[in-house]
Amino acid sequence: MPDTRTPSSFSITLSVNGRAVALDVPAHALLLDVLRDRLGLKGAKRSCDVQVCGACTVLVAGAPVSACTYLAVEADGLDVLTVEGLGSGERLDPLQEAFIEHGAVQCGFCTSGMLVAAKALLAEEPAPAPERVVHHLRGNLCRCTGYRKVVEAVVACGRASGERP
Amino acid sequence: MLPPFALYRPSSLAEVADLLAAHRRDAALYAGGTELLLLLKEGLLRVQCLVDVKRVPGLAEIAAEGEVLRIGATARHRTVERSALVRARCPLVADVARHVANVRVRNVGTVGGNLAFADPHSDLATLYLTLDGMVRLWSRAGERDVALEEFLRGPYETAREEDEVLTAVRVRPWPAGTAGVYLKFGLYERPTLGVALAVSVDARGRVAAARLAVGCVGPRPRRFPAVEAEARGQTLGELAADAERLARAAAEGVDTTSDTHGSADYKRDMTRVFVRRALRIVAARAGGQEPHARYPHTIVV
Amino acid sequence: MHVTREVAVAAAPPALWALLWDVPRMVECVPGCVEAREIEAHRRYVARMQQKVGPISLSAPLEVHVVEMEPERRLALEARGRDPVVGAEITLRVALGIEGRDGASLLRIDAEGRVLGKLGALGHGVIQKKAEEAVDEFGARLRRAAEA
Amino acid sequence: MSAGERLRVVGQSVPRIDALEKVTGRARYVTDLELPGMLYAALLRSPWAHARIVRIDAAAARALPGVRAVVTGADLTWCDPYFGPAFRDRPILAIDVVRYEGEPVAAVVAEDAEVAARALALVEVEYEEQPAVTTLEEALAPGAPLVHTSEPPAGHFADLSSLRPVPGTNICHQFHFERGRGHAAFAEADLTLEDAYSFPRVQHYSLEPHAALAAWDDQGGLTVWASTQNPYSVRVELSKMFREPLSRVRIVVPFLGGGFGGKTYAKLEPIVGALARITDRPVRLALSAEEAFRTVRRCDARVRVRLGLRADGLLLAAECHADFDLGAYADIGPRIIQKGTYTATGPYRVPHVVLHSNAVYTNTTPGGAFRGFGVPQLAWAFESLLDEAAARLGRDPVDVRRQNLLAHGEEYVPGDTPIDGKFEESLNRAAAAIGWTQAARPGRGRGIAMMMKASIGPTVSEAIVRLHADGSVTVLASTVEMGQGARTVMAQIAAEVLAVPVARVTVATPDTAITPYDQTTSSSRSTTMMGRAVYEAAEDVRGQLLRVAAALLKTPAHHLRVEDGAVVGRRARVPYPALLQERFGMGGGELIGRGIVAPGRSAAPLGGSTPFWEMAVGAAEIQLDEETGAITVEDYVSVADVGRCINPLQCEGQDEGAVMQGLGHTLFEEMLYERGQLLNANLVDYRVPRAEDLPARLRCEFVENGDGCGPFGAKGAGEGSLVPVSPAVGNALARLAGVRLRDLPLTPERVWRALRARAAGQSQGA
Repeated sequence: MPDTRTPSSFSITLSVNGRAVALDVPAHALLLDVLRDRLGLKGAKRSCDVQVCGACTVLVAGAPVSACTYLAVEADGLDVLTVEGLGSGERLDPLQEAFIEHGAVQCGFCTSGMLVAAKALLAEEPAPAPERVVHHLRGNLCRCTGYRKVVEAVVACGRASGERP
Repeated sequence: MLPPFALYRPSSLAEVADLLAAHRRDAALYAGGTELLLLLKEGLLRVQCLVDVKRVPGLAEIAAEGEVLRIGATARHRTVERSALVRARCPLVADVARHVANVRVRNVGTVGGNLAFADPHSDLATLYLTLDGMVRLWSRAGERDVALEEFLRGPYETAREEDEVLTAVRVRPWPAGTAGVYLKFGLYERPTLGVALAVSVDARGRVAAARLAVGCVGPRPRRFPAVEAEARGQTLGELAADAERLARAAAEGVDTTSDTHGSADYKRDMTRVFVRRALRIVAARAGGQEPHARYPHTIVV
Repeated sequence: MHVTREVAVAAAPPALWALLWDVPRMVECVPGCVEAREIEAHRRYVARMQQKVGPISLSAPLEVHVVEMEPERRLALEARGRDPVVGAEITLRVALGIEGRDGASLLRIDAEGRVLGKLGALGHGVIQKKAEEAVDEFGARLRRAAEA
Repeated sequence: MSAGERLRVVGQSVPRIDALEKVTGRARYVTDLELPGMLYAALLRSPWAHARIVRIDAAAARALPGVRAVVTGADLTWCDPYFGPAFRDRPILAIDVVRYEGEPVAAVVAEDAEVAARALALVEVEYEEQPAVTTLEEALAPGAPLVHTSEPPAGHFADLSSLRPVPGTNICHQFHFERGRGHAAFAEADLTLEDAYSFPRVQHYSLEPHAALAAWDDQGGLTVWASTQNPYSVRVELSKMFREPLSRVRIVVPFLGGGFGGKTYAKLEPIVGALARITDRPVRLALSAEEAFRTVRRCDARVRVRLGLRADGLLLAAECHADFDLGAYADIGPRIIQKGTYTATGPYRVPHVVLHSNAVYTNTTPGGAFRGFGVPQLAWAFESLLDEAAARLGRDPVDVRRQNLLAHGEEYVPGDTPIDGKFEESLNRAAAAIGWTQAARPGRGRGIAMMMKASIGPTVSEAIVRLHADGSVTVLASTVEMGQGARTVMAQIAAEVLAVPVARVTVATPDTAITPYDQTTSSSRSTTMMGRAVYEAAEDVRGQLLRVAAALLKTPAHHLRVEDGAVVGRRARVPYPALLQERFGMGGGELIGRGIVAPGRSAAPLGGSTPFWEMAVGAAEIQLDEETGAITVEDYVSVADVGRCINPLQCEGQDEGAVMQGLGHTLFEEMLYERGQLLNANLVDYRVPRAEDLPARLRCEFVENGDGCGPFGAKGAGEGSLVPVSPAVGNALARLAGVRLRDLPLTPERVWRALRARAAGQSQGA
């Protein structure tokens, strides 16, 4: 709930990767800086800073947003998913495994955003065709892979999840 | 990062008006923020506070008012894309929403923000012109409806006064039996050119009404009444055959600007090319066929 | 940006020339100029310019230097300034040529300028359009002032 | 290791050893690092392309709470503030004069990034504009204003010791090379043709903008965590600037978020080193993407080529004159103009050659290394004109290329490495794969192009391999992991030689205090040169193991071999831990192997022979919308002669990425300047290739004849596939629509203008 003091700082509660976090944040705080500098979640990265490259993609209430241009206060009371919430060493998300298997990771700076964006797509369309993946990833830039293996990994992961009950 | 500001979250239009009156130029209206936050980040705009209109009830609603479809100013592009009502009344509005910027901007950006920012490259402004878009502006002094063509004055300039809030846009769905198309051509984040065309056919198979708008090439999108008039009365076959001539007429009348997206004369010739293509596609669609037109770096909706 | 225009003015060169040096009336003619003051006659002036490019308002103090002066025939000035809020450096070079034509004058305007910094880069296309409108407006206001 | 033995790990697409960290978001880049007491720096940049600094007033900025220092060029007298690998011409902060729009003029250091940004706006700088030159034409015009008025001191590279600036001009270096009878040979040519081409200013746009974090310790030692591709070159620069011995300057390089050459040689390390010294606290500077556009770019170029052929299609003579625009500071530009022009004639035999190139200063963002290193600029011109020559002779462009290819083992230039690839195999495979001999579908056009590039010589790579008491292995190598998969390749090489699983091999983070000397991670050299050093270091350890086992088993070492973490004889198997126990008489201890690869100087024109020739072929099938001029690549085949893929999936990733990066400068990318001001330094107006630009069919294939000087016959493959993209697409357009464009990128509007000019020409019966 917004703080009654001057409306330039707010007490917010975020559920980040399933963990409730209560924070006081200034109104102008960007979600990317709160995640990285306050919560130590360094997976999302700042690159283009103008909502084009997707390296800062996180999910808020299941929807991909550009954390670099999204006020932290807007996520109050909502679920935030970052790449750190996808899976870890012991139990990886099928997308993470598919990215490794298909060679869809090179420098890794765009990978967090790609994975989180693909996660949202598969939640909406379990087995997307390549054109659908390409359309969805229009806002995720990569300079290393040339995209082919990224699209293949997402399509393969979608098809595989289709087979799983 | 952003320069500091206060954030007000009024829950009524009256509260919004008070805040605008109190802070005047030091306040900026804020909904999705996809354009506003960039201006603040780049240091091009300095404000003391943002007035968040997302908690004003009803501003995000999409509802039918008789024949007209009202889209609330804070409706997000993603909501318009998925709205069954929009798909039922104006299917092209739903489909074009799917091609605005990228999925993240569509999840956050709003229809009202897009129109109020008046970027000459806006897809919505061009399309809504063919749906007789009417923008509703609210202020303490009352409400007024402004035709979209008058509302959009020039690059980033609209008829909105400092104390007014854009609360909704009303579009008039095309009559039954209307075929439409939106073509978007360009390499960059923002299109070099956008063409919206709707053609309604009467019982005798002749064009009853044509609505043609071209955007992105000049300071603001515009309709082409002269070309629309010439299309009226033609059969679909005649329309397809006459497409080049009509497109040439549109190109002669268009006001184009040179910028990093292309030179003025290139945009003029592209107006000719894509108006003709739009006419041919719509003529086919009105005849029940889908021409499967595919052109490099062009989105055909 | 770079704009050139020609304006026919129903006033003889001497009258037009005198108008050009009449600071208060020139403030009226130059779109976006909100104030101007003479520092050193025919040589140095200071002015303040305000322009709105969409939601962005530019406001900058300008130092104006007269770089060329041929009474009743030619005047060229350079102006420089900076808007610290928007972080824009502004430079202008305006050359005015007067040609007497049977009792009236033909005024040639050659305006060249740059807006450096973020606004100049991001607003590149818009600034050129605005400059053209401003020069046209300047010509119109000057003609009205000269013929009044 | 005899080459005949079946390879266990090399040649397999083992998963990247850094993949897990990267898919879980745990991988750390410089911009993610924090140190206790760390301050944040921000740079104030000049809006002018060329201006004298009259006055800087930082009082208000210094007074802002939280600001620890505001530094300008005048505050750097305590160190040598100039750096640069060829010329030490680049100041940490502008001193008296700014030479390009965006050049750093002042630095603010504050407790947090917000205060630093706010303080920047309070620094007042008065400039006096100077005449600027922002194009090659302006910079080379007689009497043009000079970007540098005095000649700066030479940098620290042996092969660049003979820098030849032209006094009184903006030319800071020239390269000239002739073979055979030069100009005279053109007299015997049956066909002579000539044309001029231009290559645009493009930016690397690594997803990670440059970043650096510096901290001085109490003993006067400096550590810099930097996003650099050559920590050892940066160490030399900082040692000279801060007058510290090399042993007290430490460069640590975590993962890079992409480099592509843009992170070679010193960039931010000098400024953060200086700021950390002034504030006596750790200082981190992370650039924005817009600032990266004002830090480095590819050197644009205009290239005039003249070809002389015999009627039967044989290449007789070639003349190339290239002017490279290095921007305001030379960086490694002087070596680029040499390397790019040296192989201007590509993989073809041309008996008579005259090559000349100039490195030219202009008042724009400094140019630097970018994948291809000058070769894309020359290949665009040469491969386009070669297609024109084939057309004039009425010959198939593939045949004309095949007929002129250098043969395996043939001498390219006296003193340099003979040709180490069977180039015809690559050409034939690419032509077959694109269906060259079958007609293309209507509206589709095909084009082909080749490239050849020398790598760096003289060159040095050193590695250490440590075999631990439990039989696991650590590789110490300074090769930087910037996405190309170098760590995985080094792990595979060590694992293969020592017969241990890749999972038991770790590759240390490059750290000049720990990992031994390596010249650079660039020029496609790491798999080959560092790979050989790791191979030799692992061989060293293997030899020690065999000697210990031979003594233990009283059998000659050559009767023994290593297998599954043990030394194996006819009747015995001794696991490594047991051998170490034997060697050290206790549970601890480790075997240390050393590998040094340094082919050194040679008579080759560039000072050292290329260790290998990088060669690739590109074949493109495009669709053209004749009305809009818009091109899409529908089918693309890249074939690279790589000797051996250590990791095939990673090689494919390199080439798919290279092709798409090449598509960038072919169809979309160009930094737009207007009278010295950069207009599109942001991703909204600078178009980087997206997923939707992926050709419907993209195939990257490899010729593996094991004929490279690298481990297991490998050669370098990091840059080749990028180069042929623009000439292949340009040739496809020419053959499809009869228009020869000479300036990249082939934007729709440029193609549209050429098509209209052609139509106008035809209508006048030209």
